[in-house]
Amino acid sequence: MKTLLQVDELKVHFPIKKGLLGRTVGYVYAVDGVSFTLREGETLGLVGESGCGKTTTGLGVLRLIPTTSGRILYNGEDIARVKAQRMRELRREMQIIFQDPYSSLNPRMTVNQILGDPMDTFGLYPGRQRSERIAFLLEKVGLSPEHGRRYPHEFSGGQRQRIGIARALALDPKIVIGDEPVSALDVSIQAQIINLLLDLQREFGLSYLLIAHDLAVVEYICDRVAVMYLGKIVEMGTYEQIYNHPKHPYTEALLSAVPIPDPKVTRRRILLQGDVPSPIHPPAGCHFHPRCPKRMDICDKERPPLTSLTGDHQVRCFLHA
Amino acid sequence: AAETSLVVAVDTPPRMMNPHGDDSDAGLSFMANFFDGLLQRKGPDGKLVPALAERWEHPDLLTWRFYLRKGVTFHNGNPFNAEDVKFSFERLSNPEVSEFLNTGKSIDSITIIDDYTVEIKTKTPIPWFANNLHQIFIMDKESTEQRDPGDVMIHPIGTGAYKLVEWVKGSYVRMEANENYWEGAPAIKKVEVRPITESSTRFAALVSGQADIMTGVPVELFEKVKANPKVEVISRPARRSIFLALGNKPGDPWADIRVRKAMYMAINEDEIIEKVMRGHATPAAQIPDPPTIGYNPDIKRLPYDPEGARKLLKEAGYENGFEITLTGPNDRYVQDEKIAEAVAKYLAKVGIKVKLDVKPKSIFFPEVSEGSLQFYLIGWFDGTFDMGRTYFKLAHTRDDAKGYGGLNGTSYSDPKLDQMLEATADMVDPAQRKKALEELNKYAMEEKIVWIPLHYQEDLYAMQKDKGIVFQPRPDRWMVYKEIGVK
Amino acid sequence: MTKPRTRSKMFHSFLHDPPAMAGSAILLVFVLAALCAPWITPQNPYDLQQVSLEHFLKPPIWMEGGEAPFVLGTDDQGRDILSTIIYGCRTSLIVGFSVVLIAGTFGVLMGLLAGYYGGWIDVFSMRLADTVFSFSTTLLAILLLGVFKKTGIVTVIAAISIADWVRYARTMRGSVLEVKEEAYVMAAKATGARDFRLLVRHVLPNAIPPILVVVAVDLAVVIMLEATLSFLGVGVPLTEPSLGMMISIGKNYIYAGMWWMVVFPGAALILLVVGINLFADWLREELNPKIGR
Amino acid sequence: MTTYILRRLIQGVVVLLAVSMICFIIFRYLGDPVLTMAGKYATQQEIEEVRRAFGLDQPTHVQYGRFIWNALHGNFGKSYVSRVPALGLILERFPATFELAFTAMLIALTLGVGLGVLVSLNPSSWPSRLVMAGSLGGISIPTFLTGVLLIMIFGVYMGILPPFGRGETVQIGFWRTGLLTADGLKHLVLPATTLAMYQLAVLLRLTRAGMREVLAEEYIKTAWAKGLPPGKVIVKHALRNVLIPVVTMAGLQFGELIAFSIVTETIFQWPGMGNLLLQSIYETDQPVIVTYIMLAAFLIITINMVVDILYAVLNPKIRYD
Amino acid sequence: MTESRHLLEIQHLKTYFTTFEGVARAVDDVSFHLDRGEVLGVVGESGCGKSVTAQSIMRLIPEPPGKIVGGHIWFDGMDLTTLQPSAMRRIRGDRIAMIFQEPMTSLNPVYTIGDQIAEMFQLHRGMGRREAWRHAVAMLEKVQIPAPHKRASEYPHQLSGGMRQRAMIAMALACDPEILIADEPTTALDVTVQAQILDLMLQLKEDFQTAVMMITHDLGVIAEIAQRVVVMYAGKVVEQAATLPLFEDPKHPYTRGLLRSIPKLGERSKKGRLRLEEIPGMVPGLLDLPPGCRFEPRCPHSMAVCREREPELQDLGSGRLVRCFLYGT
Ligand SMILES: Nc1ncnc2c1ncn2[C@@H]1O[C@H](COP(=O)(O)OP(=O)(O)OP(=O)(O)O)[C@@H](O)[C@H]1O
Ligand SMILES: Nc1ncnc2c1ncn2[C@@H]1O[C@H](COP(=O)(O)OP(=O)(O)OP(=O)(O)O)[C@@H](O)[C@H]1O
Ligand SMILES: [Mg+2]
Ligand SMILES: [Mg+2]
Ligand code: NI
Repeated sequence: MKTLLQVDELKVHFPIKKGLLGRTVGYVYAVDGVSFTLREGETLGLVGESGCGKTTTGLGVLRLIPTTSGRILYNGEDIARVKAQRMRELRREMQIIFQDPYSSLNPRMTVNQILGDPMDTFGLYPGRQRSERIAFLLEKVGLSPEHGRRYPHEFSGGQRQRIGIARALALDPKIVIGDEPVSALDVSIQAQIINLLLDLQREFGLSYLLIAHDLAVVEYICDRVAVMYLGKIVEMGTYEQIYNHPKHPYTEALLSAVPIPDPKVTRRRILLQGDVPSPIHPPAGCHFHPRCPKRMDICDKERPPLTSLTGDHQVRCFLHA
Repeated sequence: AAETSLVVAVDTPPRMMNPHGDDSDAGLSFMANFFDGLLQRKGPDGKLVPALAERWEHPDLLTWRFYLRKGVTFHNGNPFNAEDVKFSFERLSNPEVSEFLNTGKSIDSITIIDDYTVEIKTKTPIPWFANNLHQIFIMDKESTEQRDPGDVMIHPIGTGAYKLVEWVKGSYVRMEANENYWEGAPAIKKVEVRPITESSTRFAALVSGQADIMTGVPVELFEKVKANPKVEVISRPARRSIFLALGNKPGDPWADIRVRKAMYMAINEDEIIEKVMRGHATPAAQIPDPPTIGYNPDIKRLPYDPEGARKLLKEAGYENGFEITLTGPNDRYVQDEKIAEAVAKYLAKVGIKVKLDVKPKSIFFPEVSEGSLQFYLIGWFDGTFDMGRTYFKLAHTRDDAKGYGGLNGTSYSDPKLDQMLEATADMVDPAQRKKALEELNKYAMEEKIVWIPLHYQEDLYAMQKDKGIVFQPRPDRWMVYKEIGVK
Repeated sequence: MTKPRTRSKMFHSFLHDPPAMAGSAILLVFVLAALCAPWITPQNPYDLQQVSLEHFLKPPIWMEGGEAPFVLGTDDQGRDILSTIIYGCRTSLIVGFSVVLIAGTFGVLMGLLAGYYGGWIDVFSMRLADTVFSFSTTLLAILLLGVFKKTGIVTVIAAISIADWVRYARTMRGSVLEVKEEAYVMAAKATGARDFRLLVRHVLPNAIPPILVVVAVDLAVVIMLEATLSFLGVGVPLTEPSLGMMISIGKNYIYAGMWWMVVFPGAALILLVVGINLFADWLREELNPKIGR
Repeated sequence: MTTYILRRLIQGVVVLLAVSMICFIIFRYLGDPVLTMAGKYATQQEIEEVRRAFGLDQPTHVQYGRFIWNALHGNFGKSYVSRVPALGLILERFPATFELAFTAMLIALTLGVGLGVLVSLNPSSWPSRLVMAGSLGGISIPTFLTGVLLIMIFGVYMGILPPFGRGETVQIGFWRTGLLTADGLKHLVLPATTLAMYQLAVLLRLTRAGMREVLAEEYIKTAWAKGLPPGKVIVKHALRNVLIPVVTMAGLQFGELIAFSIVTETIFQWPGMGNLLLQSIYETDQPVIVTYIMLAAFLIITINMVVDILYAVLNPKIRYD
Repeated sequence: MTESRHLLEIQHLKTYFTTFEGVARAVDDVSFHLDRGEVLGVVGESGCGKSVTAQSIMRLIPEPPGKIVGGHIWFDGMDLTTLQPSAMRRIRGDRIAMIFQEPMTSLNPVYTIGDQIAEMFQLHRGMGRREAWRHAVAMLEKVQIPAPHKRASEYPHQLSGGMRQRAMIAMALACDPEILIADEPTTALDVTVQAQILDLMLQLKEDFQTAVMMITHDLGVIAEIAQRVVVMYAGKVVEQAATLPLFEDPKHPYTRGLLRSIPKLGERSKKGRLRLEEIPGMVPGLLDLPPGCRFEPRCPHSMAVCREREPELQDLGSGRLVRCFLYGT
C-alpha cells in the first residue's frame, strides 16, 4: 500500500508566558518528536494519556497550529513548508473532526450553512446538488434534514459531534483525522458512524488517523495503533500486536484499565503509581519511568530509543532495546 | 450700594499682554487699562485728548513733537520719560513683537529733545498720524529690555490705571486699581474680566449674576435682556458699517452699472434692520460714519424697489438673472451670516441666483486678501477717523508694491477712482482734504456703486441694574475701566 | 428552500417585536418624508424665492401669532419649520448614511484585516488610524474647508468620514482579535476556506455585533457632528439647513423664548435616532441565534 | 511584551512625524498667519518682512525640517498669536482639560457599564427601556444644545450650579487643579455631565449588547451551576468577556475627550486645550496647532497602546509577540 | 404531589423548547429517583434529553427558548421547579453539583482554571483567596492533572481536552456535594485516568454518601460503577433497572439494540471484524413524533398497537420498569 502521509520527528512546543510583560519562561513540549506513517486506505489509531499531545499532533499535521520542527510529507510533498495557497488546496483532501464539537461550530451558522460552506469553498456540488448532498450527509450521520435549519446550540452534544463528522466528510477527503469522533455518541449511533467510516474506507480508500480513548473502538476500527505518552510515541504496531502482545508497560496499563460493559466481570487493573509527569518538565530518561512498574536503573538516566520488534511493531522501552 | 469691584464678561479673550502685539479692538481694549498712549480717546464720544503727552505740535508735514507729562511712574516704580517713548515707537517696527509694523515703518526718526520732549518724523506726510496714537502704548524701556521676552508677553508693566493681578488664560484677567495713576486713582478698585466667547453663556453669566457687565449682547436676546428687571441694557451706535463689496471684472454681469444698481435696489435694508438686526442698526448710504473725514451727507441710499431692479436687469439683458457667489464671514460681525442670507433672498426675488458661501473669518479674510471674490459682505471702521486710508485699502486697484488695495477682495478697479484717491495722499489741509474725500466718496457710492452699503452696527451691552455702576460705552468698543464710575 | 425559510423566520420575529416595528416605522416615515419632500411641504425652504423675512419668527400655529401654513412656526429667516425639518432630514440622512457607509465600510475592512492578519497590516492601519484620529473631525472639517474653499455637504461628509472610520476599525479589530482565536475559525480553515471566506463568513459575522451598536449610535453621532460643524461655522450651507443646523440656529433663540426653533427639529432628530437604534437592536439580537426571544 | 511596547513606541514616533508633516502640508490651505501678524494696515512689503522674520518665506520642507530639529530639542516654536512657547501654552491648559475629560469618562464608564449590565438582565422591562431610550437622548441632542440647556436650567433658572468657567483652583506644582475645592467641583458638574451624556450612550449600548450575547454562553451556565449569586455571575464571569469593545470605545473616546472637547469647553468657557485649539485654528496659529496635534497624537497613541495591552489582560487568548 | 423519601425524585418532568418550527419536547414526562450514596447511570440515544434533564434539575434551562412546563423535582423536601432563585442558588454547586458535557465552552475563557475552581471554595466554604487557591490546586491534583500548581494558572485554551474535562470535574467535586450530576464526565479521558476519576467519585460516594447521576454512553463505565440504570429514548424513560439485570436481560428493544451495538474489546482479534450491529432507522425528530411508541419505527417487534398509542411505563417488579407493549399494556 502506498504511503500517503509520513510524519517525521514532528515537534510542537508551546511557549509558556508569564506576567503582563509576557516573558517566555519555558515550553510545553506538547509534541516532541513524533514520527509515523499513514498508508492509503489504512486506519491508524492514536491513543494515550490525556494531555500527551494527540490533539496537538493532529492539528500540527494539518498545519492548523504552527509546528516547531519536523517534516510532514503528504504524497511526498512536505506540507510543513508549502505555500498557503497550496496548503489550502491540500486541505480538501485532509479533513479533521475536532475534539470539541461545540466550539468548532460557528454559532451563527445553521447546520446547512456549516455543511455547505466547505462545498462552496471548492465549488463542489453546485446548485441543486448542494442541498441533496447536505441531506445525504445528515442522513448518514443519523440526523434528519429538518436539523439542517437549526443552529449548533440547539443540539445535544452527540448531535453536534455528528455535525462535525458530516462536515469533515462533506468534501470527500482522502485523509480524515478524527479527534475523538465518536466519544459523545451513544453506542447505537456510534456503531452507525463506525460502520459509515468503514464503508467509506472500503469504497473510496480513505485513510484515517483516529484519536480515541475508547480502546474497544480503536481495536475495532484501526489497522495499526500508536500509543503516545508525554509527547512521544512509545509503542506502535498492528492492532493485534498492540492488543494481544503489548510490549510497553504503559500500553499494558492502559489495556488493563479498559472498562468492560459487563457488570459481572471484574478485572485486575494495573494501577499506575506516582506523580503524573508534565510536558513542561518531562522527566529525565524515559518519560514513563516515574510511574513504571517495571522500572530499571537505566530508565531515569537515558532516553530509550524506538526499537523495532517483529514486523511493524516498534516500542520505546529498555525492556526491549 | 456702591461696589468697587466689577466682573465683566467680554466676548474675546486677550491674546497677550504685549501692547504692540495685537492691533485688534479686543486686544487693545485690555491694554488700554494697563498702558497709556501719548494721546487717548475719551469715552463716550471718543474725543482725542492728551494722555502721556500733555500737548503736541505739528510744525511741518512730517514732524510731530510731543511734550510729555512729568511725574508719571510705571507700575514697577520706574519714572516715565522720553526714553520710554522712543523705545516704544521703535519697538513698533520689530515684526517679532509688533502688529503696528505699518506705523513703525512710517516713522523716519525719533529724537529725544530732552527728557520730556520727543520729536517724531514720518517718512511721508501722514495726515492721520496723531489720530492713531491712542492705540500706541508706551512701555517701560528698562524693564522691558531686561525681562525675558516671554515674560513681557504675559506681564504688562505700563503707566495705566490698572495693574495686572493675575491672568489665567482662558479663565480671567484680574486687575486692581493703580492708586498712583496720574489722572487720579480710578473708582473701581478691582476688575475681573472674563472672556466668554459663546454668547448664550455670556448672557447666562450676566443673568445668573456672575457678571456685572456684558459686552456683545446677541441681538436675538436683546429684547429678552431688556425685559429683565434686574438688568439694564445699553445700545450704542457703533462706527462700523456693514456693506457688500461687488467686483467689476469686465465680462461679469455685475460690472454693468445697471446691474449694480439693480442689486442695490433689490435689497430691503429696512427689513434687514428690523428683522435681522432687531432694530439695532441704522441704515448706511456710504462706508464712513458721520464723524469720519470724507463722510458726505449728500449721499442717499437708492430706494428699495424690486420692480425697478427687475426693469434695470432687463435693460442690461439679464432678464433671467445670473449666478453669483456671495461670500462672507460667519463669526465676525453682528448677524453677519444672517444678513448675507437675507441679501441672498432679496436678490433671488429679482431673479439673481446667489450662492451663499459663509465661513469662519480665519478662512474668509485670507480670501479677501487674495482678491478673487465676486461679491462679499464685510464691515469696516477706521480708527483714524479719516476715510483716505480705508479707501486705499479697500478700493484702490491692487498694487502690492505700493501696498494699495490689500483688502480689495474683488480686485475692483477704477482708474478714475485711483487717481482721485492718490491725489488726496498728501493733502493735509483739513478743509481741502475733507472736500476732496467727500467728492471721491460721492463718486464711488453714486456713480460707480463700488459697494452696496447696508447699515451701521450698534454695540449692545448689558449690566446689572442695582450695582450702581455708571457705564457709558465708547465708540471703539474698548472697555476702559477708569471711565466706569460708581454711584 | 432554506433561505426563504430563514428570511420568513426573521420576518416573523420582526412582527412579534413591537419596538423593532416601531423603530422601522419611524425610519420609514423619515425616509419617505425626505424622499417626497417637494410634494408634501407647504414651502421649499431651500428655494430663496419662496422664503421671506416677512414671516420670520412665527410661533406654531396654535399659539398666539401663529399663522397658516406655518404649522410649526418659522425661523429667523422666515423658513417654515415643518418644511425645513423635512428637507433638513434629507441632508441629515444623507450625511449620516453616507458617512456610516463610507467610514463604516472602510473601517470595518481595515479593522478586519488588521485584527486578522496582524503584522504590518495591523501596524500600518492602526498607526494610520492614530494619525487621522489625532486631527479629529472638527479640525479636519476646518482644514478641508480651507482646502476646498467651499462649504458643503461633500466637505462635511469627507471631513467626518476621514476621522470616523477609526471608530469602526478599532472596534472591529478588537472583536476580531477575540473571534479569530475561536475554534470554529480554525475549523473553517481546516475545510480549506481561503482567507476571504474565513473573514467574510466566519470572522465577520461573529465580530459584527459591537459594530452594529456602533453603527446605530454613530448615525446619531454623525448627524450631531454635522450639527456641531454648523455650530462652529463650517457645516452645510446656511441656505440649506440640516436638522443639526436648525438646532444650531435655534439654540441662539432659546433664551429669547422661541423654543419651537429648537424643540421641533430636536424632537425630529431624537425620534430618528431612536428609530434607528430600535431597529439596530432588534437586528443585532436577531443575528445571534443563541439569544432566545 | 517589553519588545511590543518598545515597538509601539517607535511606531508612535513615526506617527508623530506623520502627523506633524501633514500639519505642515495643509498649513498652506489654512490661511496665511502673516496677514494677522503684520497688522491690519501692513503693506505687502511689510507683510513680506514679517514673513521673512518668521522664516515663513522658506519652502515647506525647510520649515518642517527646522521644526522637527527644534522639536527634538524640546522647542516647539512660539505661538504667532501670543508669542510665547506653544508647548507651554498648551500644557498650561492641560490640567483643566484632563480633569474635565477624566471626570466625564469616569461618569460615562461607571454609569454606562453599570446601567448596561443592569439593562441587559431584563431587557424588556420598563425601566430598562426607559434607560435605553434616555441614553439616546444623550447622543441625539448636540453637545452645544445640551450645554446651553443645562446652563439655562441649573445655572440661570435654578441658580444652583455655576454656568461657566472652572471656579476656584489650587496650584500644585505645575498642575492647577479644580478638584480640591468645593467651588471647583461645583463648576465641574455641568460640563462633565454634558460630555459624559454623549459618551455614556455608546458605552451603555455596547455593554448591553455584549452582555446579551455573553449571557447566552455555556460558561455562564457553569457559573450559575456553581451557585454564584447573580452579581458575581454577571460582573465577574460575563462582564469581562464583553469588555473588549467597551474598552476600545472608551479608549477612543477618552482620547477624543482630552484632545477635542472643543464645543463643550467653548460653551462652558472651560479654560482647557480645546478652547485654545479652536482659537488657534481661527487665528492660524500654526505652531500651536501643530504642537497641539502632536500632543493629541501622543495621547491617542498612548491610550491606544494601553487599550491594546488591556486586550491581552482581558482575554488571555489575545497575545502579541 | 407529595414529598419524596428519596434524596432526589423527578416526577413527570417536562421540558420543552420553543423553536420557530414548533415545540421540541426534549424531555417529556420523565420520572426517576436517586438515593443517597447511589450511582445512577443514565444512558440513551444521543439527543434523547439526558442533558436537558440534568440541566432541568439544576434549573439551568435557557429560558426562552426552553421551559420546564410540567412536573416536579423533589430534593430535600423542596420542589426545585418552583424554588426561589436565591434558594436554588444556595443548592447549586454546594449540594448539587454538575459536570457539563462540553468542557471547552463550559469553562470561562478569561479566567485560569485555578481561579474557577478556587471560586467554589471561596463561595461555599468562605475561604480566603490564598487558601481557596491551595485547595484548588489540591483538587487538580486529585483529578490527576500533572504539575497542578502550574496548570492551575493556565487558561482553558491552553489545556488539552481531557484536562479541561478534569478541571470541570474538579470544580464539581470541590464542595463534596450531596448529588453529583455528571454529564459524560470521562469522554475525553484516557482509560487510566478515567479509572482514577471513577475511583475518585466512588470515594466521594463512600465518604459523603454522595449520590451520583452518571450520564454516559460508555456502557463499560456504567457496568463498572452504576447500581441502577435509566434508559432514555426520545425524551422518555423507556427502561429502568438495576445494573446487573439490565445487562443480563435487557427488556426494551432499544436497550437490547444498544447493548448489541457495543464493539467488544478483543473480539476483533478473535473473530475478525464483524459489522457492528446498528439499530435500523433514525431517531424521530422531536417536533413530529410518531403518535404511538416513539421507538416503533425502528423496532424489530413493532406491533399494530405500537403505532396507535404510547405504551405506559410498566412496573415489572423489583424496581424494574419498562415502556413497551411486549410486556402487557
Ligand atoms: N436550545 C434548544 N433549542 C431547541 N432544541 C434544543 C435546544 N437544546 C436542546 N435541544 C434539543 O433537545 C434534545 C435533547 O437534548 P440533550 O442535550 O438533552 O440530549 P442528550 O441526551 O444530552 O444527548 P447527547 O448524548 O448527544 O448529549 C435534542 O434533540 C436537542 O436537539
Ligand atoms: N494553545 C496552547 N497553549 C499552551 N499549551 C497548550 C496549548 N494547547 C495545548 N497545550 C498543551 O499541550 C499538551 C498537549 O495537549 P493536547 O491537546 O494535544 O492533548 P491531547 O493528547 O489531545 O489530550 P486529551 O486527550 O486530553 O485531549 C497539553 O499539556 C496542553 O496543556
Ligand atoms: Mg485532545
Ligand atoms: Mg448531552
Ligand atoms: Ni406568530
